[in-house]
Amino acid sequence: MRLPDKSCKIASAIAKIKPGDRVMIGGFGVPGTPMTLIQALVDHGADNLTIIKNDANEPGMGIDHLLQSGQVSRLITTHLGLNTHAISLMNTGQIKVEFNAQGILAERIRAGGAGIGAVLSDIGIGTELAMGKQVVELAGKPHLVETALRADVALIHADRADIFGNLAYVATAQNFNPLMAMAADCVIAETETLLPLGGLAANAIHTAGVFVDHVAELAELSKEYAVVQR
Amino acid sequence: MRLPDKSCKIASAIAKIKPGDRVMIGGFGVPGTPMTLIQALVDHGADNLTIIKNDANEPGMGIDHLLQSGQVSRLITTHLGLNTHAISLMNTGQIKVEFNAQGILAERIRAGGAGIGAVLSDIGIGTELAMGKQVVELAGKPHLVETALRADVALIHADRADIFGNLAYVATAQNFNPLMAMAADCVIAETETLLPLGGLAANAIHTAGVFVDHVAELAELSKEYAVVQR
Amino acid sequence: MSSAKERMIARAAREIAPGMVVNLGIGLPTQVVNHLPRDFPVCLHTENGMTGIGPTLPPDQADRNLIDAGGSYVSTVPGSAFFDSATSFAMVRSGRLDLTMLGAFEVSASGDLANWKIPGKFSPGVGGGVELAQKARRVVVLTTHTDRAGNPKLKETCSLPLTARACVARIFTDMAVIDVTPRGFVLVETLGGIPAAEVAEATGAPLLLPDTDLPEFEASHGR
Amino acid sequence: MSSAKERMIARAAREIAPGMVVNLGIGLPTQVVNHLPRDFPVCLHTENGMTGIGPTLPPDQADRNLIDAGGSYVSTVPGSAFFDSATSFAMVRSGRLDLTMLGAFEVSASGDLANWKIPGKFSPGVGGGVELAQKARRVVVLTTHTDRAGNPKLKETCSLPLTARACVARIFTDMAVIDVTPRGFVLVETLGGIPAAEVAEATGAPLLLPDTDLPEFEASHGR
Repeated sequence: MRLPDKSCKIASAIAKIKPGDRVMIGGFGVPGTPMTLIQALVDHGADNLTIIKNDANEPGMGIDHLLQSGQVSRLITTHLGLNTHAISLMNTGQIKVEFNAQGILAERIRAGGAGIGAVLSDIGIGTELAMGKQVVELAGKPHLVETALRADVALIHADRADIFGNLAYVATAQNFNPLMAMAADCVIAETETLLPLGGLAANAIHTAGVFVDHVAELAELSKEYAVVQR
Repeated sequence: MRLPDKSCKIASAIAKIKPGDRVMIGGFGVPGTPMTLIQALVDHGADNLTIIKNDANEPGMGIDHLLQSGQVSRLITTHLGLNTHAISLMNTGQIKVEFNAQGILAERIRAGGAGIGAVLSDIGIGTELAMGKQVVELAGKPHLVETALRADVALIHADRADIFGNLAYVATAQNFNPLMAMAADCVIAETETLLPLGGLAANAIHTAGVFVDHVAELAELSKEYAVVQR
Repeated sequence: MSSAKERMIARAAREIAPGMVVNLGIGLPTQVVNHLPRDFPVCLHTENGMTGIGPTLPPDQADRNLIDAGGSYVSTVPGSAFFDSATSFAMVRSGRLDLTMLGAFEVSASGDLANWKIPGKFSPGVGGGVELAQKARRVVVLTTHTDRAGNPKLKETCSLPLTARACVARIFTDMAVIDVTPRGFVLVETLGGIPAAEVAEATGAPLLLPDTDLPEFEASHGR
Repeated sequence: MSSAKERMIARAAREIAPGMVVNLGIGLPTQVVNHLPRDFPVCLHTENGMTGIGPTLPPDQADRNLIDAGGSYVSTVPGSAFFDSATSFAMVRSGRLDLTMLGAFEVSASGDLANWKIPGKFSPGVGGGVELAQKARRVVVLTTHTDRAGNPKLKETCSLPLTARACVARIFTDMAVIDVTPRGFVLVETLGGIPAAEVAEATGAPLLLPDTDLPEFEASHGR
């Protein structure tokens, strides 16, 4: 037995994204944001997208390119604080924004990846985050039904990968990537280094290749990956 | 800032277990079963315990010692197939056994560790596993409420650890250990090697030390850890 | 092992297509791996937390920390990955298993599977079987056609507690290959010259015949 | 920064006991770390996936992949660990955070916290604040006593959308340390000679005085 080769060209993987798709994108700030896959999605042009991402990066960076190009109709996120442009699009009604508590967004995505229908949580009870959500009593206490989130496509940034799609992340570039890499019908990973089978130690893999459909090595790291000068 | 030292003696950590406690014990078969902590719990003698463990090991090994000593009144598990002694105790009513689907047991423990009240799942719908469980409709489909499991104490086996309690596992000795290490009020880990702070690479830690209360290095590996001769 | 069982296992191996992620249940299914070509592109999953299972090893070569869900000592292949039990079943429930091969006590004509409990006789617990049966994209069963007393294991309805409902797509036995269809059991192939009528006789529910001639098993991996 | 704010931050640092796991919210709370002794035994958590935060670094020494939840470039200490966002909030919700220090727009006399939204003006999203406020074992707030217009931020009830109900245990301001108790706000300490009456005047709800003499802030970490 040998494991299949899932290495690919970025453009051909991104070409699978259709208008109206739900697209999960990893990253928390710059670390872990797949800048190159995002640029390829801008080039591809599919629009009316629902983007699921922790934050909206900063103006002129990361998913702000998709907001600038008008490809996004809906954003499921936790915080837009560093992107005034995204806040402006939200306030003028040009995109719909759904805010989630950060850990609940993580759990909803993980539930999608784990084939679980929903999680029951008391987070946000008594605040406007609870509005419109189904409530279930558990041991006499109200819990919110936080439904699983899945996507058509997930865009992932890894530090190292092998050609089967086993992935490893570094430092705080991990964040939402391992969760989203479980939760989409088509998972596309960019990696700073692509290794042959056996190049990653079996005990130090963060995302098992079984979850990953396509993996592409980055030819270079654009300046968007660099330390942000403020 | 420096991280606190949680290294301890096994007997003093195990002494915190009280009669009637719920105790999670890692392991799937031999790999990952904390044989030495189990022996210390036999020596300690606390009884009327509820044990939460994937399986009951084999006669004369692992948690079978706790069954032999009469310290267990209830077992929450997935499969007893290799332990005829455990099956006999169940059939004669000397212990109560609650069977869970294996992945649902994993999710219930993870939910306990994640501070989630329950997960909604369709696993077991239409079978006797669904009997007695609360049902919630989700998008028109029935789901079972699988409530979170937590324990008073979790007994964990790691391959390597540092003195803050960061843990790393090897091979299939991982199994339920990382989940249980999140889901108890007091988490006690035995480790084959105990390292100083910085001895584990920050990117290759399976269980963050924040979840772990006590960590003890094994002086030796008893024969129960060895390859089983069948 | 009888040669009929060996041929059944060899035939089942042909169910595995290149590139699949496959879980082989405890017992007969585990042996399917011995019939795959050495360089065949496939990823084997075991529910205790591993993808990329390599060949089983004798005790003197075994790693004490490396077993499959049945307790056999196994090995790695280049690209193997280890993970916890929650992640392992996340793969199963979220549809990342293309195929699972399971054993059976009974299979019904509507694809219900009973393979974990015989009340009063055998009740070791359900393990990972429910999730494999309910969530793998394709579920096939390997079983003797009848039990030791000669009673059919393929039945109109199951009498034993179910593992999962309407999950089985195909059954490999020591007599035949049988599909579960909306019309019930359909005979696909017979084993080494056994007449279709004899297979039907050993089956506890109506067995439909296909419109075309019945092929016989091929024992070799035909690729 | 005003010396009153510096003293508030230094005083808040004394809230951290040896061995604690602590999350310091964005803004003023982050600066508390500068007032801890170099060898102090504490584990700092950041919700984007790290325990064991070390000192912040200037851009020329920064690792592009290593930030805290506020976007500052930070460093590791021996024993740091990285993990995903689900694990990070598992720590928070399951009670492994001994203490969190948060900023505030408003705190009510029953401990309600509003710190994420000013309708029509400021609505960047709630981030990780809800879970920190609701689930850390102890929640303390660092805030100026009044807003820029001089209006009290400590009020009978909050008028802004809540982050979490009945969560705040103690408030550090540039005027005083105030506890939230079943009887409402209780003055614990005042800052550098400010009379209790002046603190009460700047507070939008009744401020109870303790039975004992009021101590003043000590700015140094008194251990």
